[in-house]
Amino acid sequence: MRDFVQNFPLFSIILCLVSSSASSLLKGKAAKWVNTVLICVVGAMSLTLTFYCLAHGSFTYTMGHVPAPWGNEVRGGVLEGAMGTFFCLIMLLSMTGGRKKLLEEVEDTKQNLYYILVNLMLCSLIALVYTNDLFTAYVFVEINTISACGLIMIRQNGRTIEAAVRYMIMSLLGSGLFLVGICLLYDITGHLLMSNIKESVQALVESGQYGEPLLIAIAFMMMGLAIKSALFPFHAWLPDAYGYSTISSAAILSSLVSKGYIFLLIKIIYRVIGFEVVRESLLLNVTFVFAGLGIIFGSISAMREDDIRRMVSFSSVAQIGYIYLGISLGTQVGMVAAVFQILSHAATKSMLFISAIGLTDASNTSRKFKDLTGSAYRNKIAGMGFAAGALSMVGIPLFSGFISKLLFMQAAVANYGKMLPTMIVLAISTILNAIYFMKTVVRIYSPERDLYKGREGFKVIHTREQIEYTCTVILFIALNVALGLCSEPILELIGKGLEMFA
Amino acid sequence: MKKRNLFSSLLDWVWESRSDLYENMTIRDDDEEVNVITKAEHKEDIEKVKEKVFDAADRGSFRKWRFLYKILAVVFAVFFSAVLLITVGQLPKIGEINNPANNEVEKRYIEKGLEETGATNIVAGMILDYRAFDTLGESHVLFVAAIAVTILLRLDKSERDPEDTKITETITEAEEEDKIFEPHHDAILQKVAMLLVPIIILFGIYVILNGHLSPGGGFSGGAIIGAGLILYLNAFGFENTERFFNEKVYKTVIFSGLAFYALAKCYAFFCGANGLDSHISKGIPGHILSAGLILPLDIAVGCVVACTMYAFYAMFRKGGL
Amino acid sequence: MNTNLLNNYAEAVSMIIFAIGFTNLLLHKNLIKKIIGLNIMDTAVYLFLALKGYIKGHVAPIIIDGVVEPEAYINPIPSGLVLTGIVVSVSVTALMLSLTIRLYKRYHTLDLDEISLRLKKEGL
Amino acid sequence: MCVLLSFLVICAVAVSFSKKLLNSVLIFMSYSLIMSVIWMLLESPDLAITEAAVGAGITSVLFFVTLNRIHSMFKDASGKKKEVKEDEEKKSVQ
Repeated sequence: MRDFVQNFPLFSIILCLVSSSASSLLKGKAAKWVNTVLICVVGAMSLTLTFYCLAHGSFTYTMGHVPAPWGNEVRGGVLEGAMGTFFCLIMLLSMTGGRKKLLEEVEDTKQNLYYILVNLMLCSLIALVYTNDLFTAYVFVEINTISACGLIMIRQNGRTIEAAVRYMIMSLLGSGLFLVGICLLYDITGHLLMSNIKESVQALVESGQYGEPLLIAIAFMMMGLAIKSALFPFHAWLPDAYGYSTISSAAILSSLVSKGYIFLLIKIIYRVIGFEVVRESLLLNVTFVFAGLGIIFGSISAMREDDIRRMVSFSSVAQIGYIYLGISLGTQVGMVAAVFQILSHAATKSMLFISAIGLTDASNTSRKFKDLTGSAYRNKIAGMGFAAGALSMVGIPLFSGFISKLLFMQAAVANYGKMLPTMIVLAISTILNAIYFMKTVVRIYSPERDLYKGREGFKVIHTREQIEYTCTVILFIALNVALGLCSEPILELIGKGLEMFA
Repeated sequence: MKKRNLFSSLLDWVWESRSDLYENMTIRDDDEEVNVITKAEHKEDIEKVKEKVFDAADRGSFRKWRFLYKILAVVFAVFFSAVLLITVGQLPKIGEINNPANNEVEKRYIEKGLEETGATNIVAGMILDYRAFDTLGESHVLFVAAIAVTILLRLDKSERDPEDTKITETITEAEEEDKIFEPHHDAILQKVAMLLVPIIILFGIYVILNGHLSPGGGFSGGAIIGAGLILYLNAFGFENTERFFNEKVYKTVIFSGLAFYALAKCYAFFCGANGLDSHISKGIPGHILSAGLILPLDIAVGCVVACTMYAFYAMFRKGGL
Repeated sequence: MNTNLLNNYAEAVSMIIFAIGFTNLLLHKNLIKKIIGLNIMDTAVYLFLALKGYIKGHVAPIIIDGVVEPEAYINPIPSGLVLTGIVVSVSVTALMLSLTIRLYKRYHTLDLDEISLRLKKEGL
Repeated sequence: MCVLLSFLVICAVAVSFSKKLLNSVLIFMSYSLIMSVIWMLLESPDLAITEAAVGAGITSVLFFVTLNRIHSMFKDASGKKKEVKEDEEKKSVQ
């Protein structure tokens, strides 16, 4: 008999599945409560699991009555538990922050369908975090893709549907490549479970057999996941998808979906192929180049943008570039930096989206910078949130962005060959970030001109009219500051988790 | 008729440049009313084509870019296939017993599969017992796709402002449009359907119930039943199917199937992982009532798949069940 | 170099089909054709995977007369995986087709580039 | 086996070059059927039965309905409608 806590991954996944199919029978309001309770329960379970793993170490949990190489398996560890908790937290905040918009933009009869999609999204994220089996990962990646597509097009205007089509095409390409990679790996190792594949891969590397298929398999899997998480040359679907969907979807997509894939990639690098093997191959250099280009390109595109939400979306491209940069530095420190950047970016980007919608609401739902002048005075709490997010993005101390930049610098110093380009890219992007985010902050805080006084839609939104929203933004700011101030224990946690991975 | 060689005629057929069959064939319209509607539609379409032609003038740079993109795509694809072919050359030979893929995992499935799952069909035993977690995910992929299609295509009586209804047509419009394609009590179709539908559905049920004994299983059987339902719908129209299949039935079936699946598997996983006895009897191999959970799970999946397939079709046709 | 290419001709064909589907996906302007290309790509991968399980001279993995020796049957794992994959691909196809219907209802064209061009003109 | 595989390649290429959407879908349907026969030859009857029911059956039906809904049953890929135009002209002459 195992400890009861070890059943929690199974319970959280099954709970998500059952509640999502039950929500199809419920009305919108009941589905909303089911969703909220579900996220809280799953988050609490993951938190318990984290503390359990800190005390007892990681464990594997067989899904069924047969042991490892025959049945499916789930693995729990510190990093998995922490990631699960964090994903639940961000999802809860994104949902509460965008609820008012959701009621406006989604038809009443389709409200419960939205919550079904969110539940399934949470299920797939949790499963991607915990799974120890490559094919299970593929199946849940598909659930993730389809529900993300649903989240994009729930607000049906032409733009979102076009974005959804583009998103689907790109991510189906990605999953096709990922599947080919899995097939090749299965062919040369004969296993699908991560730990078993790792043993055979090490045997193969030592004997020198099947060198090229192994390399190609790794390359395909990395490419597939890179396409899905919108690394630089494959980011065409991103701005439309983030920029025009309803705000909860945008926050969830930008902060969780792509992060789920990146977490899977990190898992594959550590637990399937082995960090050394990946480092020996030259693939990390390729991702390094694309990551660097992505950072610069994303920042430049964001600078040229005239639309606040598209600007935030393009800055996502740059931030994903940072994460890949950390991965492709090929050191333990770089990986820690990448994982911390996942957390920090998820917290910051969803906050930026949520506060951007508050600003546009106070300005006749126009997203143009011209109309946003002085909007921070019209909606004070949203202005505060946006300013905090912008400061964090630029890397001002006290906020989480600073710590992640610091970690990247440390990681770059540790890697001799890639130090100079990393430093240059970081410097350029910090300057660009500062330009476009500060420009926006100055714009929203510049005093109101009389021009807008009498115009329709430009209204002052008081805090008492939007209590749920205010609480969300305050929690977001608190989370961000907490990540920035208490980074030491979190970094320790990440380091421990990564050690348990290997 | 001029004599041409086989290749060029094949090419012609593929390119549709000229066809012996089409030229001598005319499609007779059987209903005058239908004709009027389609005529108007055609006019509208022609207008659109014209508009497109005028549009095309002011996008020269666009076309140039597209040409570049095409060349790049072809180069990329050729490079891609070359890499793949080289990889295939390095892979182990097909059909050899000593390949890495044929290892102890496969051996145990075959040797102990019957004993441990009770299913004669090893594939069914594998996907519903050893690797059941994948299959659980798979059935939810279908579910989430059904939900997404519902979001896109279901038309509700919406009370929203008119500028938003640009994209969603109204229910009446969709039904009008659907009537054009509805067969008007076609005698041949109805007779054939009368004959075929029971056979197809019976075959589907057979495939589901024998999933653990012979090829097939919940998914293929469900798809066959769904196909039978679609044929019935096509022959007899929506009025007839709505008598026994409406949205409420659909929702209930989907919910009960999926929830049963998830909870049953949760119980099995929980017992298995904690080393408890699950008290599910394996039965005598080869009998219909054997193989523990596999048969009920097959039935649940079969119902869900059949309903989902039918629902896809109905949503595509007129945006609602 | 290409030692096994002739032996693995079936795998090679599946990879060629994969590349054809991929090219279809990239090159065609028409959405329906893109979707068909996507399907072709998926099926090619499944063929590739199913070939992994095939063993010469062995029969389908359905136990006959209680013979349970691994020398009698083919590898059942790829079959199970492909079964899962087919379900995924049909659900994805249904979703893509419904997206196509909605797009066509809105813009009366199936060309994605033209749609984005129009979007720019509308200034949405 | 070889013959079937070459048919597969021919079908895949023909889908890409055929001009009418209906033809593409039909060719894709036959592609699925060939695929299911190949799976039969590879000793995986489970796959064969599923592919025949799903790939050649349900997927094609969904494609046909979609073509119907977007009025491009007889159009070619670029959206032009040759036959229909001719029909229109004939009708207008009459």
